[in-house]
Amino acid sequence: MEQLLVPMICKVDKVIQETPDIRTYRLTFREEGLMDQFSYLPGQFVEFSLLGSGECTFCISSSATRKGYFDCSIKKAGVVTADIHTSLEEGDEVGIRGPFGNWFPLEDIKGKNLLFVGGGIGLAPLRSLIQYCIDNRSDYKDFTILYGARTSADMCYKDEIKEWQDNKSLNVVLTIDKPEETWTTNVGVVPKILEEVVKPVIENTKVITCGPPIMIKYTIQSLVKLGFADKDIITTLEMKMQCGLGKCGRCNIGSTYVCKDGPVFTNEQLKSLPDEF
Amino acid sequence: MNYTKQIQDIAAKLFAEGKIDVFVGYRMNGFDENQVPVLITDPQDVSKLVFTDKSVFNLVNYLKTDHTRRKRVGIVVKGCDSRSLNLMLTESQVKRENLYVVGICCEGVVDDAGEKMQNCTDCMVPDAVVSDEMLGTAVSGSGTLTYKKNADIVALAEKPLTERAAYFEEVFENCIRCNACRHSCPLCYCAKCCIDQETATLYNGANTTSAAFHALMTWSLHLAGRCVDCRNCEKACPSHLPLHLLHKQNESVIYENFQEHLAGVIPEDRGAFYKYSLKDPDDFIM
Amino acid sequence: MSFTTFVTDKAGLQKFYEAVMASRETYAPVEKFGKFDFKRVARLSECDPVSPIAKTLSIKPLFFPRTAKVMKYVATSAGTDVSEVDEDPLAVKRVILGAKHCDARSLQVLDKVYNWDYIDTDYQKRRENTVIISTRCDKADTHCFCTSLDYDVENLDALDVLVVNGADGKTYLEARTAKGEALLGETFTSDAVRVTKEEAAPEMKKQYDAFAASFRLKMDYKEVNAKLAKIFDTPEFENVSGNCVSCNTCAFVCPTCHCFKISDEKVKDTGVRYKSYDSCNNGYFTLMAGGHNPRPVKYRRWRQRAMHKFVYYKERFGENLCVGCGKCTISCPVNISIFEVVSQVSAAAGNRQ
Amino acid sequence: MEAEVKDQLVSIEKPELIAPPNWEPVIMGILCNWCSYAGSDLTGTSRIQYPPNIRIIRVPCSSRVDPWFLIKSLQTTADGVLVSGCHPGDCHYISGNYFARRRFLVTKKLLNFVGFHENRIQFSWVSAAEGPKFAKVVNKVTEDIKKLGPLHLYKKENFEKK
Repeated sequence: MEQLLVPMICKVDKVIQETPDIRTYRLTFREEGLMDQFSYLPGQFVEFSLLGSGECTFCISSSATRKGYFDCSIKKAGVVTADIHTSLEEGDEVGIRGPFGNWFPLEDIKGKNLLFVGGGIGLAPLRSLIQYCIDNRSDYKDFTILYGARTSADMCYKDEIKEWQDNKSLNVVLTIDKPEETWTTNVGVVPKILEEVVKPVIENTKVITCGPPIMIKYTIQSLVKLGFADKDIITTLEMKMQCGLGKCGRCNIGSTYVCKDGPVFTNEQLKSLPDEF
Repeated sequence: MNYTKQIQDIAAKLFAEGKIDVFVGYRMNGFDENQVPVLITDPQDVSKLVFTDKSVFNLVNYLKTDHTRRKRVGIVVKGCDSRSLNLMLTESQVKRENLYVVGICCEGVVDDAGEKMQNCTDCMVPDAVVSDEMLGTAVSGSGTLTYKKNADIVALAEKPLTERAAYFEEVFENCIRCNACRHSCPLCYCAKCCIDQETATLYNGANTTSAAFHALMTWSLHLAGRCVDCRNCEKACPSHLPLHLLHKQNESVIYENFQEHLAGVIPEDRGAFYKYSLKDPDDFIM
Repeated sequence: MSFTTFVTDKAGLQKFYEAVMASRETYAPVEKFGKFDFKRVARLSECDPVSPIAKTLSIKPLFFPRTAKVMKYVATSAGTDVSEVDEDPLAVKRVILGAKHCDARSLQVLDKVYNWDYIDTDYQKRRENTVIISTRCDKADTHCFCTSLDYDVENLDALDVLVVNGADGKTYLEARTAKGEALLGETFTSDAVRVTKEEAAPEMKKQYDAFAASFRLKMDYKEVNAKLAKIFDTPEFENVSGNCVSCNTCAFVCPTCHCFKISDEKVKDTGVRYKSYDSCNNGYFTLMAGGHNPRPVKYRRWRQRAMHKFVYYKERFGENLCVGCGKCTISCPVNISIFEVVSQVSAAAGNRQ
Repeated sequence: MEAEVKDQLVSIEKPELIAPPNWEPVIMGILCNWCSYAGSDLTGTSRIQYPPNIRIIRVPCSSRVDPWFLIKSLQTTADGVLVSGCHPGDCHYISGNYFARRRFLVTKKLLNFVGFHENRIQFSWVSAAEGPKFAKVVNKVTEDIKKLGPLHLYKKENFEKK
């Protein structure tokens, strides 16, 4: 297995400072030809190693439909991510293993209305799917994105959100937790806006949600209250992982390996797991 | 040495008076004569408590766990345990008013093979130094304590440097870095140990000889002047490493050079490294 | 395919061991500080093939080393060079002497996790190249309960050669696999009676029955599996974990625990990535960078350990992740017995319903 | 020649311990800001030569030196360590070096106990006015460690079990 744990070297093409503590790294493989072989689906993750510091798990925040690169959005939270923020710049090299894990049920959501509910850095895995769906727009019906952040400065992908807002076929709703002078639209936590502003159609709709654990908890509660079926609520779980191969045992929840059977779960599946996430 | 009856009575009385929430003692493990520490919260379980010369483990360790934090605790301490309790009190890890301490005048405990443990034959403070209630008659007698230097230390110190280095290389090589020594030590209460830092420039958990050296040396130096020689670490070590050597070495240096008393013997005393004397040896410094 | 059984005496066995050591790379229990660990040996006098089970560490590190180098890298001005490490010293042809029955059994359990989905080729290679000579114990130790976790003792083929001290004073060497057969055929020098498995079976059975009768601990693991599966939320876990000091040593000595961590170490521009043991009893095991920890308190980690051993692994791979060797109980500084705890919890669960 | 070198090696005897030609020791010098660092400054400004083997780190006070620093430096690049502070009684923080003195003795004895030669861990008191003394100290430490040869015990860069 040791060779499965050896990463491939990637080059940082571009660093985008999304918010004060979130950066997006645009990566390509150093070796030519590998980028074309690197195929992944929205929702999968990679093991990202800053050589000399350590390895972390990040979801891929871009879609394979956009060729030639892939993105990882990284929030400064722990030891390695802090190192990444301070030392990793354009042109530097990182190690990548992956892609690992399962993906959003792309077949199931075809022909459905889609509602994306994201909070904070939780937009990263959703962005992968949003890009994928925008690139295959004709496969899907109504398309709503609800995104909340603590403050307007904490919103990531600001330029891209602007593009989405300009796109007439998308309905984008933004919210922040506390009122700000320059903020003209919604203020309030995501579940509240979901119930009061978005008022989603229940029939034929799939909800994809991701965010901090506490946000997911309350969002799922209000979605259930609104009448969504458990199988229509799709989320991605955050769990400590190290190998990504279903061996190291860190991501065990019951007999499930989040790195193999997840990280994308429907609420129905989540209910059958022991309450340890 | 058998204080089973007395401890059961004390625990029952404390529960009846509502003075404690949990009582930390020993019980039989149910199939041989070895004992298991037990945290009793239900007064009906008091009859499980025992205390004999098989009551080896230092219970002060449990004062740092979730099960006793912010609770009123009754605890049984032997001589060495009471010294570590004293240090825990001095270092503000537990509050004295939350504790009811049953001190034992300890005649020495025995290991798995039934022989008296080495630290007990060398014991200098057999009677509990902090207690609300003492059981048994004082073993140490009156008068000043005489320092008994550990025989293993003396034997090793006489060996030439190369032999000592080879011996310790073997010790560190056989360490499997489970960190059980640290976790079972009553005085290692840091929320995150400095050797667990996730920095690649240091060591990061790999089981190499140099990492074991790093971890054990750092650990023993953090316990220098604090180690009470309860041998919890040695009992926990799955490779049976002679960890006491490091601690006893530090203890003997401190005792012989600074004329300090043993760690934790005097209440409110923070140990040798928290004070100094103008007469400390200076000849090793240029 | 049927294999041969060699019948010999003590001296013949010694000679066989010596012949093995002379011709193969051999690992055997070596005593250090009163504890036996499997190390490379050259002479029979250095090791003890019948080391007491209570004092012997498991053979797991020979297949899943305590620390394995994953890769080495050097940062140069031209870029980063990643190189895989030199040849695996454990993947050469070798023989393990003095493994216990439970050790061999643990490999069978571990095979399941290493061979699902991504296949651990290093582990496989080590398994393939190793011939395990295992001595069946004559008597159970205080904490053993391997016979309770029922498996096919007569046909356990994770070991290659089984050594049994028959009740009739003879020593039986039974080949269990082609590898074992080959080793026996090549290196057995002294005179020995060669019989078939069936012919030796009565003596072997007699020894096994005497061995099985010496067990103090007996458990109905099916009942435990079923009961534990239903009681995730029982407060009993909180009670039984009270006296655990979270020292993690149980996981490090366990022959079946396979959790690991990946960590980097570097000096200047050169770094090494290691894969080394970790324990789910460790408070940081599931702690995430943001500060969220799914198992923040001791009893939850304890529950994970017990449930993983007796419920989750069984659900996923069809085996208990426990072989009943009692090593965790022996190593535990406070003598917590997993047998006792699991029985206690499932009994309490039974009472509750 | 080889045997001669070997005789001087008092740490664990292994063939690779024999110093390669032109080998120069690396000495970690941890100096207190108020006395020894100023003293080393004075050595420089008074143009007194001392061996360039020492790599100096400035700390606020000799009691800032955690024994851990010594272990870490011996395990990485250093072949020896020199810690230097103010003379007893001259500490800028009144009593820091008295506390440090106790720690140093215990650390030195412990490292010696597990197999490091006592000359690998050295201490000195050097005041801001003692430029020549600093040069003398560094000279002595360098000489001592040159005699001992490179340190191979528990080095991190081996990255091996041994």
